[in-house]
Amino acid sequence: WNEPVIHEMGHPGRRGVLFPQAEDALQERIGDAVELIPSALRRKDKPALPEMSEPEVLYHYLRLSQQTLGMMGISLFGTCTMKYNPQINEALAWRPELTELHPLQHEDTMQGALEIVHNMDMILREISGMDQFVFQAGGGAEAAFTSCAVIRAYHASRGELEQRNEIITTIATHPCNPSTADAAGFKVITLMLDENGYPSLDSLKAAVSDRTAAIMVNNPDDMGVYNPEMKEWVRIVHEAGGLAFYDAANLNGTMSKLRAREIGFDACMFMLHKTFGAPKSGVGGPATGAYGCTAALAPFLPAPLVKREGDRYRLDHDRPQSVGKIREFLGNVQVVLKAYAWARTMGAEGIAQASDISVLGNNYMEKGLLAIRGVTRSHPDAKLPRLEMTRYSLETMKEETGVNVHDVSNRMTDFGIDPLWTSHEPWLLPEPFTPEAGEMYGKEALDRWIAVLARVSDEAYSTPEIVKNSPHNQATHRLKPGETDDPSIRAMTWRAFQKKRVRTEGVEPSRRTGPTCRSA
Amino acid sequence: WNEPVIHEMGHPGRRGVLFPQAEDALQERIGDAVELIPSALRRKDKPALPEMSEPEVLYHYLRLSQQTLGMMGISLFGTCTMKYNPQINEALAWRPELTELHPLQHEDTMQGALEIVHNMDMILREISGMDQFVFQAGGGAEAAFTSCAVIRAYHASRGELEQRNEIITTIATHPCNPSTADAAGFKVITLMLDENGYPSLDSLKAAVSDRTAAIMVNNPDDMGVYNPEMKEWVRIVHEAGGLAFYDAANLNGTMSKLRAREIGFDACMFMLHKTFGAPKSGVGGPATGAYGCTAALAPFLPAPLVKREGDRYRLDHDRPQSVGKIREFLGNVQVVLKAYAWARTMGAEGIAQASDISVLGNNYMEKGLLAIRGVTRSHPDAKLPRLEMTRYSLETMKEETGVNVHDVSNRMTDFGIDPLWTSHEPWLLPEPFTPEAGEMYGKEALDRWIAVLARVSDEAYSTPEIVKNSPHNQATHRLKPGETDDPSIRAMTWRAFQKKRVRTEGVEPSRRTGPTCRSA
Amino acid sequence: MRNVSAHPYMANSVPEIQQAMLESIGVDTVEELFVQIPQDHRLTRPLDLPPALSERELRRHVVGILAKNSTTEDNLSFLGAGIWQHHVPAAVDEIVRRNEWLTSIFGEPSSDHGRNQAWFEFCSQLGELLNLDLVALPVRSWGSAAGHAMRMAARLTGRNEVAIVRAIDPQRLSVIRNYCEPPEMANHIAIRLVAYDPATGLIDMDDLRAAVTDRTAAVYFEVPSYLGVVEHQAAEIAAIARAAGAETIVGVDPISLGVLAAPVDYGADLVVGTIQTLGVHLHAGGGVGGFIASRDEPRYAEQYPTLFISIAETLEPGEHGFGLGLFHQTSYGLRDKGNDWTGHSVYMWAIAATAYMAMMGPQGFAEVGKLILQRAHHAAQLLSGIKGVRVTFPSGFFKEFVVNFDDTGKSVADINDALRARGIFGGKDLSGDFPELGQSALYCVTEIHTLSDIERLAGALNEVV
Amino acid sequence: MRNVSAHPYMANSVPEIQQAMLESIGVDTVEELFVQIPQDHRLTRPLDLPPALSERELRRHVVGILAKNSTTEDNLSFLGAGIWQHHVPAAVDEIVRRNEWLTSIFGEPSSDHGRNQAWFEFCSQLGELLNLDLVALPVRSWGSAAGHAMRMAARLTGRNEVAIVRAIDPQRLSVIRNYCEPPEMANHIAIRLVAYDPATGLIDMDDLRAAVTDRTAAVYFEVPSYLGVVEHQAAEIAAIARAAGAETIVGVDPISLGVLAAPVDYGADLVVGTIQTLGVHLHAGGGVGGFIASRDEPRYAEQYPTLFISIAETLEPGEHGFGLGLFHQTSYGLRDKGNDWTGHSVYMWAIAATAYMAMMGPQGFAEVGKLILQRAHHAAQLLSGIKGVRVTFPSGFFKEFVVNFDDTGKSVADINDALRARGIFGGKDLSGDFPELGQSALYCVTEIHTLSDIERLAGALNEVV
Repeated sequence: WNEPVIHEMGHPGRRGVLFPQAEDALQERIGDAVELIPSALRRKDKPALPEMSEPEVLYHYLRLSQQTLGMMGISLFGTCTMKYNPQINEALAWRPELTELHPLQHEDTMQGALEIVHNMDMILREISGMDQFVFQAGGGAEAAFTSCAVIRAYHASRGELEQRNEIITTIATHPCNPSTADAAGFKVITLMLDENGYPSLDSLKAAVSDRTAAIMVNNPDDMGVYNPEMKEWVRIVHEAGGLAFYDAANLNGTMSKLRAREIGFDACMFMLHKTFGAPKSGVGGPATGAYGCTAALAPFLPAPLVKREGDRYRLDHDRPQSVGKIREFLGNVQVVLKAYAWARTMGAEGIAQASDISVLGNNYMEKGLLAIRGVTRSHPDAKLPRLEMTRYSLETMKEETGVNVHDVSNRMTDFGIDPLWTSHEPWLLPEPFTPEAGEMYGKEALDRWIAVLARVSDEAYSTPEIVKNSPHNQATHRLKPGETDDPSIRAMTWRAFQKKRVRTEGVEPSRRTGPTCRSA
Repeated sequence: WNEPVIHEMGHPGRRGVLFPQAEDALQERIGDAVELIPSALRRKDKPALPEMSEPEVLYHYLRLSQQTLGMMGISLFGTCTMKYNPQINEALAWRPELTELHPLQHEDTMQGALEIVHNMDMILREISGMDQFVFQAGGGAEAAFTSCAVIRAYHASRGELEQRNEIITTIATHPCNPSTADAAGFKVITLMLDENGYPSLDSLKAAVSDRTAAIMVNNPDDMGVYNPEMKEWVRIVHEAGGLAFYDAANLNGTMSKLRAREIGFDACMFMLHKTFGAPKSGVGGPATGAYGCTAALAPFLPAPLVKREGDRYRLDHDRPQSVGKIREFLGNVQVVLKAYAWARTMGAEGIAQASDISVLGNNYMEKGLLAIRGVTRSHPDAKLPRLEMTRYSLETMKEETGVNVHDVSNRMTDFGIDPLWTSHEPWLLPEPFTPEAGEMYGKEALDRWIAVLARVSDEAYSTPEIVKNSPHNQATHRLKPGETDDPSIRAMTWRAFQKKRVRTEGVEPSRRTGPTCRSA
Repeated sequence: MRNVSAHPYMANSVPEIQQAMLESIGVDTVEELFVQIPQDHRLTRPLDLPPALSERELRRHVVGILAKNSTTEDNLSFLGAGIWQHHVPAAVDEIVRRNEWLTSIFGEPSSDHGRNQAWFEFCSQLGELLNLDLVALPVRSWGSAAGHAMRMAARLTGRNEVAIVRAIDPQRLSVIRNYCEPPEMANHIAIRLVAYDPATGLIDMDDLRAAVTDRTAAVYFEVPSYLGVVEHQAAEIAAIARAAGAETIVGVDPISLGVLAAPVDYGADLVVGTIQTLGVHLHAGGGVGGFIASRDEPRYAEQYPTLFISIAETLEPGEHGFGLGLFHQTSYGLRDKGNDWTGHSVYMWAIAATAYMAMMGPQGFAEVGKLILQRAHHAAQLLSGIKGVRVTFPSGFFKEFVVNFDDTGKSVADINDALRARGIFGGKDLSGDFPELGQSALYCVTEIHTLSDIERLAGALNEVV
Repeated sequence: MRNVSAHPYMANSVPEIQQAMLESIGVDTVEELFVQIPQDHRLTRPLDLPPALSERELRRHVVGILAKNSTTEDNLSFLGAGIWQHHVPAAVDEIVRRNEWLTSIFGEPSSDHGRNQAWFEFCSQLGELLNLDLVALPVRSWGSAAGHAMRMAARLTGRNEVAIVRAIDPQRLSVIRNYCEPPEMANHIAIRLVAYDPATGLIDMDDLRAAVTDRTAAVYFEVPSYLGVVEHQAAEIAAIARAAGAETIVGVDPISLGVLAAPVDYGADLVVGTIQTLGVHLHAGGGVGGFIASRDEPRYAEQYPTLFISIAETLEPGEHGFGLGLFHQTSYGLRDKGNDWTGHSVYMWAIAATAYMAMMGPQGFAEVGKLILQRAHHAAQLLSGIKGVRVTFPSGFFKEFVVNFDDTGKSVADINDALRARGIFGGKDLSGDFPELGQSALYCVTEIHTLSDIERLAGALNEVV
């Protein structure tokens, strides 16, 4: 690594972007701009930003982009369903017809945007069986929060909210569910897994009561296990007066095979930025958590909703029972467009096939991975095939060689393999990892992933220091442990870093490869 | 390097792009498509193209793009005037209003494109003093060929073409001038340089005669030397009945300082893809050689010309003395647009300053470079400052260490310095190199370029094998000498390679960095 | 699209490949891999979706739909009110669209190095604008940032009330209300709205003093306010909050910070705001994004619900890298025991914003701030000169200002319809959300509006009122 | 724009930096560095150019101008005649626009590795379509390729005549004429045009036999021809040329080569054509590009005026790279003694074309060829049914066909005006260049034209003729 931090670059006086001077007539009438600011609020100091020309900034960030492995090699990040992000979708979403559209424009001037949103709503209704979708949430967690807000409004409308203050989830359900439930004011009850890889029906029954507001569950969960008793779960919760929310983050394993509605769920959530092919942008977004629910819950949805009336689309703001806003405006409409484009390119058959291929790929990989020394599978007694991912453990390897899962992950990047996903907290299994084959990569890529892990396993058993000291071919080496957390050292800004430490640099040849310069 | 050649990738049956099936009604009426082809012309075999999914193709080429150093580091390629290629210009040129415009559309539907061309014509007229520009040539060499065609037509119109069959140029003028003159049917007389770095007036006088059709010259030339007698040259040629063409490839050193018209030239050529900020694309284009001439020569220009009539623009095809077409259609209009955008962003003052900065930068570098052991300058006795570039030699270094200019160039790439430009043939100076500072890069970048050459010089004198075996940090090593020319080995296609050789590959960790992953 | 073709997005959609994989596993059909899912969970018919399109058909279909939009590029727009038109340099778009980070996921600091550095530079540059050392990766919107900040304040103070200015974007307030939980919940945070002075748009200080008590976790106000006004009582407000033991949370539009004081310099404890104005397009509203920042004190740092990126030494002497900081306290680390929640946000806009800030530099922010002030004030003056048109708070605003049409006898809706017919998008209609302002609209004028644009607006308004 | 500001494109446009550099050199002013240039060469006033624009102003200015275009995206176009509408996959645009190769220059094989490999893959894939082992980097247009190929043939044979089909694009013919030098020049290559059969559009074989003599360096024809016809006498033509000791040069549109035979398979020696149809947009004509290919024999290889990229072993065992081949024989290597000349070409379109060919694969080319045939023939049939409209060569064409309007009593110009008013761009008017065809237009129908597009054209023509 020798790309400087941007604060180290530039020269006083350089400019990256210019603005026209105010027209003379305007200057004359208005005079000095600073006088227009109340004196107490005028800025006295000059922000210590770099001063750079446009190409200096451009190439700095182009170089940094090259030092980001991403999908340049092979990326099988579990629970994130690495999909191809079609370039046509980007090209369409970046057209000025959308980028330059203001969300407060009159409906007449945004019929195109509203049509896209409506069309996507209709597609998701068919995929889920729900009656209405809303796209305000800027990601899956915000959709889970939307769900909590709707659950609150539903029970409040029945006068039961004070009483129904518990939400039940499972330990293998994505953390956004318990955390949004907690932030929304609910108590969270988390069910643990039994030897089948999912919580027992009895544990659910023990948790459900007249305090139950809802369950929030993944299925399949983040370990690839499908709970075959889910219909019964929903029945039990409904019987107790609670609602059932289905976090369909792991839809890839089931899409077109089953629908939330038929299982009995009242609401569900899709991640348009993973399942529907829009980019994840470094788990970063802009993303979209599409939240859908039954007609019974629809009055509580965030407003406005896009409604079709004949050939025209309008925004329905008049929703007196609505929870209001989860996020400003209509959501990330450009992400909705990308997801719509993906769904239209795949079609029903393509979507069904994607699910087949994902599950096939995962089970194909399982055979290869379990043949590698030091690799075991979660819930070894649950023999049924996992769906689109499987949770593995390197516990054996760790015990036998001292090499842990992060060592392996770092070493794999030397072969162009984007780091594997381990697990969400808590690590139910020691040294876990969870690849997800998805439908994008070819068999050769899956074979290479397996072959690289096999080779790293060989290295762990023969020359473990190669693995422990990895990576060897990346833009940087591993960070010193603890530095990003220790209050006396951690520095979340350059300002903080300057205060906490001093560093030196010299003219040296570029030391080593960026991570992105190698092949799959 | 381990990115496979694309023919080694893919799997039978994979598809990267699909086409809709012909509509049923159409199928019924038309039947089998193959029947529509005369049987003798039907293709029997299947072309051996790779079969790949869209992401496989995309990421293959994204990885290859990362293995291209270009301007990712520092590129000071002499005579090519590496300029910033503004991103706004690319964004504008790639709008559908231009990419989807067919050049044979009715004029009424392409007023925008014609206006851009006309506006650029007017700007170039002011910069050169010429009376009309045409943009048909797809690069500088084609503009030189345009010049030759116009010279032919001019003399033919006077009945003198058979007699005036000689074109005079200088050895330091870009090779496109003598080569197009030759291809156009002229005899080429090349003047050599004297100790001032340019040919003597006497040598010109000796060459000029009633056989002289024209002179074609750079000024400054490709060694950065300005010929101060050029006005006299033009006078002498005119007196003899010849024309004078000015190849303004090296305009950066003189733009806004002087104009072809005032020197007396009848015609000139600008490279919009270098001088005017449009990208060079690997000396590849699409590019534009803008050819401009006096009103006297204008009747002979390639047709059509864009003419303004009031607020409307039209294509003037009715030009009976025109040489016709040099290249189909109107030229690379998108490149004209980029150049226009550049000129409008720079303005007269910016253009003048760019020239100042280029010449200042070159002379600044000269001081640093001549201080490096083993570096000398061409025409050491010609003491006047060079303009925007200077020709140097590593002859001393070669003699003292055995390290040649290609060794140095390769080694410099290890530091993120794009290879230096040596010289066009013939190498008037041994082991030449010709950096051009341009106006884009900052002083730090020039300093780094000098520092890297200084370091490589140190290496040459201390550990020459490091330089001779370089590069050490690039995507590949140097090619075996002669392999790309030897008829029994060279292979310009994968087909030819398959026939001439066999190769093997295996699963190995990515060996080394791509060239683009290092900083300036 | 013919069924027999492999799909371009799925390399394994070739029957022979699938067959080879099935054989490797030792099963006959893919269906056998789905035995986990009981039959009575299954959908018994294929999905009924519109027919699949080839890329060409898709392009034409979507371009055809998008053509029904009429945008701020084709029209002259004065809409702001939560998302604003500013110049976005083309280089910013080029950078943010790079496939490398578009398709990245969380990896290791070594493999994500470039993206992590870019994110760190976002936080660092925003920190310079804010004069604050602790800046988190962005959250999804200004409203989201404000909501999280109030929850942080409640946790920090152990109190359950917040005082919020009345002159706030109703959408943002609605988001905040959802963060503050309904009254039925045990941890409900009560919202006390503080009135504004009808003459100036500034905070009614008496009402503020009445609102701030020992139950107050935080006072929240914005500079400039939703109605455009630069709150010059800021230091006094912060002092009142501090005296009551409450946190001061200030919301800002960072494009103003080349000319307006950084909130910490008038007493802010937590600062939130938008990042959309830093190089992000409108995207039909999809351009919004928010930030949270504070002093670099553990007391604050420990309450953030966000992700952080810290610079750190690597195991190689002299080398630095960038990694997630304080990850363990998030919901990723502690599930429901973490601070609120985290998840997909708008981190691509952090890339846009860091490129934007680097291109702007200190001088760019100073110039754009001045130009906005000049243009907005000129527009306000020009509109004031139109019969029946009044600028409600005619001084001390930044880029937005309230225009009242009561004396024209026309509604904002009617006026905006007439303007739209002339290719102009008038200001946001405030009459529904702020009935006390009558028939008023919030006009936004920025650096992109030229003198002739402003004159064109004035001319058109002259015709239509 | 204020004069005092540094310019964003020039890092050294800061006075302090320039001063430091001047001091380093030891001169006082930049002007002193220009002493080489005599005063009487100087322009004595500043350039008089339009005022400099900021990026925002520029964007608005240019977008405003471009808005005056009305394109094949907004309209339904049937124009071809040298540059054609085909589907360009978005991934191709993404690849070709990468800044890395956009801004590259010729370096070393090691530093240009990725771009050189991409270029090699272009040549290699085109070679597969052509069944030829020697493919050069592209030249600037089909006309340029044809002109160079004829000069190569003249050098190869030592002869100075070429026989060229009459049914050729007049623009391309004009380019060729410029390459063949005027009659006054010593090396003039005389052009003998060969008539076409007025009934079929195919070459008049009697006229061909009369034209080909022992002075003939080459016979040049195209498949499909300018008038759209697939020349099925191709093998016979090549045999006639071969018998006379002449080279056979065939021009092709490579998008047809999934269904049409490769020219070498019916006797071509040199093959030229366009690369625009391989993933390049129209760009108002700036999308054109050409290629030259042949068998891999030194006799041919030594005559190319182009650059080549050869795969080669590197000094590292087992490793391969890519470098320029036969560079020395170009004008870069030998100035006027080289083969014709080389220079900036359209190598970016080689990047587009290689990505396009890889995405297409053999099946893509087969399908697109069939779809084009079906759609074009359907269109021809439908138009033939309109009263007064006749398809001149109704069978054996690929994607273009001649439509005659003589019986309508209307001119092509009038018809096209009427169509344009309905949002349709009619075919290229042939009446000026091919008076023998009467009021005819060349219609182009490709895979992008749907059944309803074709029906819309027919409906509109029904109304206007």
